[in-house]
Amino acid sequence: MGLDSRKMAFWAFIGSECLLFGSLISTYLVYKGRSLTGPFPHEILNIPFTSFSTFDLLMSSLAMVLALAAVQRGDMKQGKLWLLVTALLGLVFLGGQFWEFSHFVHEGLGLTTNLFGSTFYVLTGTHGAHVTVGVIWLLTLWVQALRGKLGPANAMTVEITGLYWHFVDVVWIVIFTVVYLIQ
Amino acid sequence: MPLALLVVLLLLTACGGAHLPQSTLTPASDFSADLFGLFKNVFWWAVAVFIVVEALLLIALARFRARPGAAAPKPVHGHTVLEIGWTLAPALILVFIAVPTMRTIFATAGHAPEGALRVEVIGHQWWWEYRYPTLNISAYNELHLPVQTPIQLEMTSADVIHSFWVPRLGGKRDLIQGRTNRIAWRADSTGEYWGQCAEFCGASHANMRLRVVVQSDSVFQRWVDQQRTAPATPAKGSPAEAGQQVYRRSPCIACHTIAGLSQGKVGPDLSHLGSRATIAGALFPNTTEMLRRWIMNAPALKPGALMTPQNLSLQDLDALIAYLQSLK
Amino acid sequence: MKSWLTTTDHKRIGLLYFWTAFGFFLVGGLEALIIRAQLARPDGGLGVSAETFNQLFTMHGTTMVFLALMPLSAAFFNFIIPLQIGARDVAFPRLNAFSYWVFLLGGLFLNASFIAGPLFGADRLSVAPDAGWFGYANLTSRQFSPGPNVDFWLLGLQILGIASLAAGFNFIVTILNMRAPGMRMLRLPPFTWMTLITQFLVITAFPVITVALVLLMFDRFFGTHFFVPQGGGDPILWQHLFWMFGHPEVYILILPAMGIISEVLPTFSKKPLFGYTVVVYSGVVIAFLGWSVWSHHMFSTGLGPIADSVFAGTTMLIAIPTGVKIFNWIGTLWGGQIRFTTSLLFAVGFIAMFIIGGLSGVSHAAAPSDLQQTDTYYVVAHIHYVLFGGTILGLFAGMYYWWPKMTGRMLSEPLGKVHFWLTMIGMNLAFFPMHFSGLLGMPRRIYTYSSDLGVTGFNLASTIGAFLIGLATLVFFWSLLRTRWQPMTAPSNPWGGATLEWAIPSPPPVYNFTVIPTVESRMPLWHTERHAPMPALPERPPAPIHVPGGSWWPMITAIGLPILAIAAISRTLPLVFVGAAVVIVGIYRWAYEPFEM
Amino acid sequence: MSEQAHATTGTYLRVAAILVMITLIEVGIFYVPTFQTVLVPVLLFLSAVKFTLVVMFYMHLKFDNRFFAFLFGGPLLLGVAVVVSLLFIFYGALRLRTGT
Repeated sequence: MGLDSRKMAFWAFIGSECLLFGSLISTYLVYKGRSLTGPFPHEILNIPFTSFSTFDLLMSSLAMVLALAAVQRGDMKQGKLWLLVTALLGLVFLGGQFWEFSHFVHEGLGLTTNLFGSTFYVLTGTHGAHVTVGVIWLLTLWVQALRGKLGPANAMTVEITGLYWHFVDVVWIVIFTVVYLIQ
Repeated sequence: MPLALLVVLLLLTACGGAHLPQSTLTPASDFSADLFGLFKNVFWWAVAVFIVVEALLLIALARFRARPGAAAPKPVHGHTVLEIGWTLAPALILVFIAVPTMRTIFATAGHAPEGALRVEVIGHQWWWEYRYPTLNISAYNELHLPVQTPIQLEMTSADVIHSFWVPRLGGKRDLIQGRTNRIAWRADSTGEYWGQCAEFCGASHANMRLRVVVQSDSVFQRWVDQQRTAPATPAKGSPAEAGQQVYRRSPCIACHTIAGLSQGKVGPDLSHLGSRATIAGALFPNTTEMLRRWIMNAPALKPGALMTPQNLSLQDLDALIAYLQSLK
Repeated sequence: MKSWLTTTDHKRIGLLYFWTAFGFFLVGGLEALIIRAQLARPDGGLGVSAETFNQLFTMHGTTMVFLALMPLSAAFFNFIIPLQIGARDVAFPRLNAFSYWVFLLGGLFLNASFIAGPLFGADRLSVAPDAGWFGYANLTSRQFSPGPNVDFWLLGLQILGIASLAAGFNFIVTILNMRAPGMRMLRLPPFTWMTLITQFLVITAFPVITVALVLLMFDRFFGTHFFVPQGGGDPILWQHLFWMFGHPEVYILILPAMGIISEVLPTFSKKPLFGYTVVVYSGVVIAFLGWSVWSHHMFSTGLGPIADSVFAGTTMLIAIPTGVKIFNWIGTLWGGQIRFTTSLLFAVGFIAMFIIGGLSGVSHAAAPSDLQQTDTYYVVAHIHYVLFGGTILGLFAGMYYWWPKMTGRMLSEPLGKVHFWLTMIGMNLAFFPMHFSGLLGMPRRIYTYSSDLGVTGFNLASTIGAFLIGLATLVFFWSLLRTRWQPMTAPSNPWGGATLEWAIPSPPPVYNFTVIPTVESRMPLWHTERHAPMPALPERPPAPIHVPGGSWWPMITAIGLPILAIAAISRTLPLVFVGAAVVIVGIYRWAYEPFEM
Repeated sequence: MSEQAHATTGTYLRVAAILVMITLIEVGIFYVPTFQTVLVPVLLFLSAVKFTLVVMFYMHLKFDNRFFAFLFGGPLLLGVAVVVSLLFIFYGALRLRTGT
C-alpha cells in the first residue's frame, strides 16, 4: 500500500494500548469508592502539584513535535535540542511521580492499604512505566543524534517515537481527569 | 448418527423419572419448569434448522459430485435475493426464541412473592450451610423445604465461588463472597431432590453434593421443631455419654458446634447430626461404618477436606459415634 | 541447525509453528485421554486423584487454546498469508521469529510445571496449574491456591500473550501493507481476510487479559486485593475481564478455520466462493458482535434481568452472520463438481459438525435455559463441537490442502480417508453423549460422579470416542511422518487452486515469487468471465533477489522472558536483573542490527 | 502519504496554548463550588477536547492516511465501550438488580 510498515504497526500498537489502559481505567472506576479503609482520594491527592505535572507533560509533547519538525527539515541542531528537552520534561514528570508516590506512602497509602491505593498505583504506575520507556527511547535517539547517526533519513523513527510519546501524554490527560479531578 | 441420538433425548424426557435424580428434563418446580419450557422451544427450532442444513449439505454432496468429462460448472459468484433470504430466515427464528427468552428472564429473576420462606445459603469448601432467619434454625447440606410454598433463597459464599444447583428444582446460581444472589421457587411435590456444586471450587468440587428434602407442611414443621430443641443429653452410663466425654476432650470442638458443648465454626454444626441422612457434604450415607471411616481419615475420602485424621482408640471411636448418632 | 535458530523466513517459521503446535496438540490430547479414562467409570473411576485431575483439565484447556489451536492457525498465517497476497515475506520478519520463540518458550515454561514440584518443596512431582483455564478468582488467590501452580499459569499466559500480540501487529501490517499490486481489499483470499479479522481481535482482546493477569499477579505476589472480597475486591471483575478476552478468543480460534474452508470448498467444487463479499462482511460482523457478548458466560453470576437480556440478545444476533456463512458454503458446493479429497471431506465435516455446536450455542444464548446447562457436560459438548468439530476439522482441511505447498510432498489420500472417518466417528461418539450427561445433571470439572446419576453409559461412550480420536490422530501423525521419506514431487498446483500460493513451486523458493505478480481478479489463477488466468511467472528471477539473512536477536530477546518468569516464580531478585538485561540487550542489538527487508 | 501537509510550528504553539488553557479551566472549575453539579460532564468534555487536539495535530492523524485513523479509532472506541459497559454493569445494573 506504500505506507510505512513501522508506522502502521505502531498505530495498531497504540490501538491495542487503548484497550490496555481502558481495562485499567475500568478497574479504577469500578473500585472507586469501595475502599474499606482510608486514606481516600480526596484526602490525599494534590491537585496543584499534579496540574503542574500535567502542564509539564503537555509541554513535552510540544517539544516532541518541534523535535520532529526540526529533524524532518534536516535541522539536527534544533532536533537534538528538542529531543533532549522532551526527555528532560519526561524526567521531570517521573521525578514528580516519584515524589508523589513516596509522599503518599509517607501519608499511609501503600500499594496494599486499600483498593484505592492498589488501583491508583497500578494505573498511574503503568503509565509511569510507559513514560520511563519513552524517556529511555528519547535519550537513545538523542545519543544517536550526538554521534551524528540521526538525520532526516531517520525522520520516521523520530515520528514513531513521537507517536508513542504523544499517546503517553493523552493517556495522562484521561488519567488526570478521571483520577485526580473527578473524585 | 447425531439424529439417532436425538431420539435418546426424547426417551429420556419421556421416561426419565425417579431413576435420574439430577435430570434437568423432569422439572419439579415452577422455576425449573419455566427453564425447561424455554429449552424445549429452542430445542425444536434447533432440530428443524439442523435437519434443513444437513439435508441441503447431503443433497449438494450427492448431486454435484464431479463426473469425468462434465463441462466446467457455472461460475456463480452469489445471489442477492438468496443472501437476503438466509439472513432474514435465522433472524425471524431468533425472534421466536428471543421473546420467550426475555419473558423467562424476567419471570425467573429470583424475586419471590411476599411472605415466601427465606433461606440463606452459604457455600463453604466443600459443604453447604442453610440459615432460616425467620425460623431461627440452620441446616447443613440437606435443605428441608415445605412443599407448594414460595421459597426465597439468598446465597453467598464464605470462601471461593460456588454454584447452587438442584436441577429438578431450578437453574444454578453462583455463591460469591461479598454479594448476595437470589433465586425463588416453589416445589411441586414432596420428595428428595439431588444437587451439587456447579462452579469449580477446588480439590473436592466433585464432592460438594447436596440434597433438598421437600416435605409436607406438617412433616416440615416437625423437622423445624426438632432442630429447635437442644441437643439430646445422653443417658447416664450409656455409651453415648462416654462419647460425649470423648467429644469434649477431642480436637473436634475447635471446628464444630454442638449447642452447649462447643462453638467451632470451621465445619458444620453437629447439634442434630443424627437427624441427617448423609454426612460429608451429602457425599456418604450417615451410617456407623461411614462415620467411622470419616472420623479416622476424612481427607482420604474427600480430597482437601480440612478435617484432620483423628487418632482415637477403637473404644473412644465407637463411643463418639454412638454419641453423634444420638443427636437426633 | 543454526539456520533454523536464526531464521526469519516466514515459511520456516510457519513449519516451526506447525511442528511445535502439533507436539503440544498431542500433549493436550494425552491429557484429555487420561481425563476420559478416569471418567469411564463412576464413583472414583480409575483412581486419578482429584488434584491430578484438576491439573489435567486445566492444562488440557490451556494447552489446546493457547499452545495448539492458536499456533496451528499461526502456522498457516505464517506459511500461507505472504504467498496469498504476493509478498516476499511478512512485514517484520524478525518480529515474526520473536513471536515463535516466545510462543515455544512460553509453552515449555507452562508445561515445565508438570515436573517442577520438587523445586518448590512440593510433596508431588507436578505443580501444574489447577484452577481451570479460566482461572476464576478468588480460587486463584494465595489463600486458596498457595502453591506455585497458579503462578505458572498466569506467568505462562502473560508470556504467550506477548507472542500473540507481536504476531497480531505483524500480520495486520503484512496484510494491509504488503499486498501485491492490484490486490485490493476485496480481492484478498477469504483465508487472508479471516486472518486479518482474527488479528484485530488479538490486538484488542489480549491487552484485557494482560491487565487481568497483572492484577492477579499483584494480588498473588504483592498482597493487593483486586479480586479478594475480604479486602473489598470483587471476584466478578475477574470474570468480566477474562471473558472480554475469552469470548473474542473463541472467534480468534474459529475464524481462521472458517477462512480455510472458504478456500477449500471453492477449489474442490471448481466454483468461486458463493457470496464472497457477504462471507467477508459476515466475518467482520461476527468479530464485532464477538466483542459484545462476553457476559453470556456469566448468566449464573446474577447479573440482573436487564444485563441478562442484553447479553442474551447480542449472543443470539451472532447466529445470523454465522448462519449466513454456512448457507454460503453450501451455496458454493451447490452446482459444482465436487472432488471428494480428504481436504474437502474435512471441510464438509466442519459444516456438518459446527452447525451442531452453533445450535447448542443458541440454547446457551437463551439465558434461563443456560442456567441448567452452564458448567455442565452440555457446555463441554458445545465447545467441543465448536472447537473440535469446527476449528480442528477446519485445520485438518487446511493441512491436507496446503501440506503439498509447505513440504513439496503429497499426503496419502487413503490414509487421509481413514483419518477422516475415524475422527468423525470418534468425535461424535465422544462429544454427542456429553449433551445427555449434562442434561442429566453431570457438572463439568469433576473427577468423579455418582453412579446414581444415570450417566455412566454416556460417559463410557465418550471415553471410547475419545480414544478413537486418539487413534485417528496417530494415523494422521504417521501419515505426516511418512511423507518425510518421499521425494518432493508435488506439483505447484496439485488441486487446481485459484489463489497466488499455487502460482509458485511446491515448496516455494526462499524468495517466494520470481517477480511480484500483478493481480487483476479475486481468483488470479482461474479463468473467469472477465479475466484470463494470470500468466505463469518466470521460472528464474529476472533480477537477483535480496533475501534478508538470519538473526539471533529475536530468539535471545525471547529467552529473557522465561528468565523473568522463573525469577518471579522462584522469588529470585538477581534473576530479574539477568532477565531484564537479556531483554534490553536483545532489543538494542536487534534495533541496531543491519537488516534489510 | 501526505507527510508534507504537516502543521506548522505556529499551529503547534497555538495547540499548546489551547491545551494549557483548557487545563487551567479544568483545575479552575474543580475549585469552584457552583460547578460541582456539572463537574463530571464538563471535565470529561474538556479532556476529550484535549485528547482530540493532541491526537489530531501532534500525532498528525488529521493529515495522515485514513488507515491510521481506523487502526487507532476502532480500538479506541472499543476501549471506551469497555469502560462504559463495565461501569453500567457494576453501578447501573447493580441498582436494577437489587430493585430496592
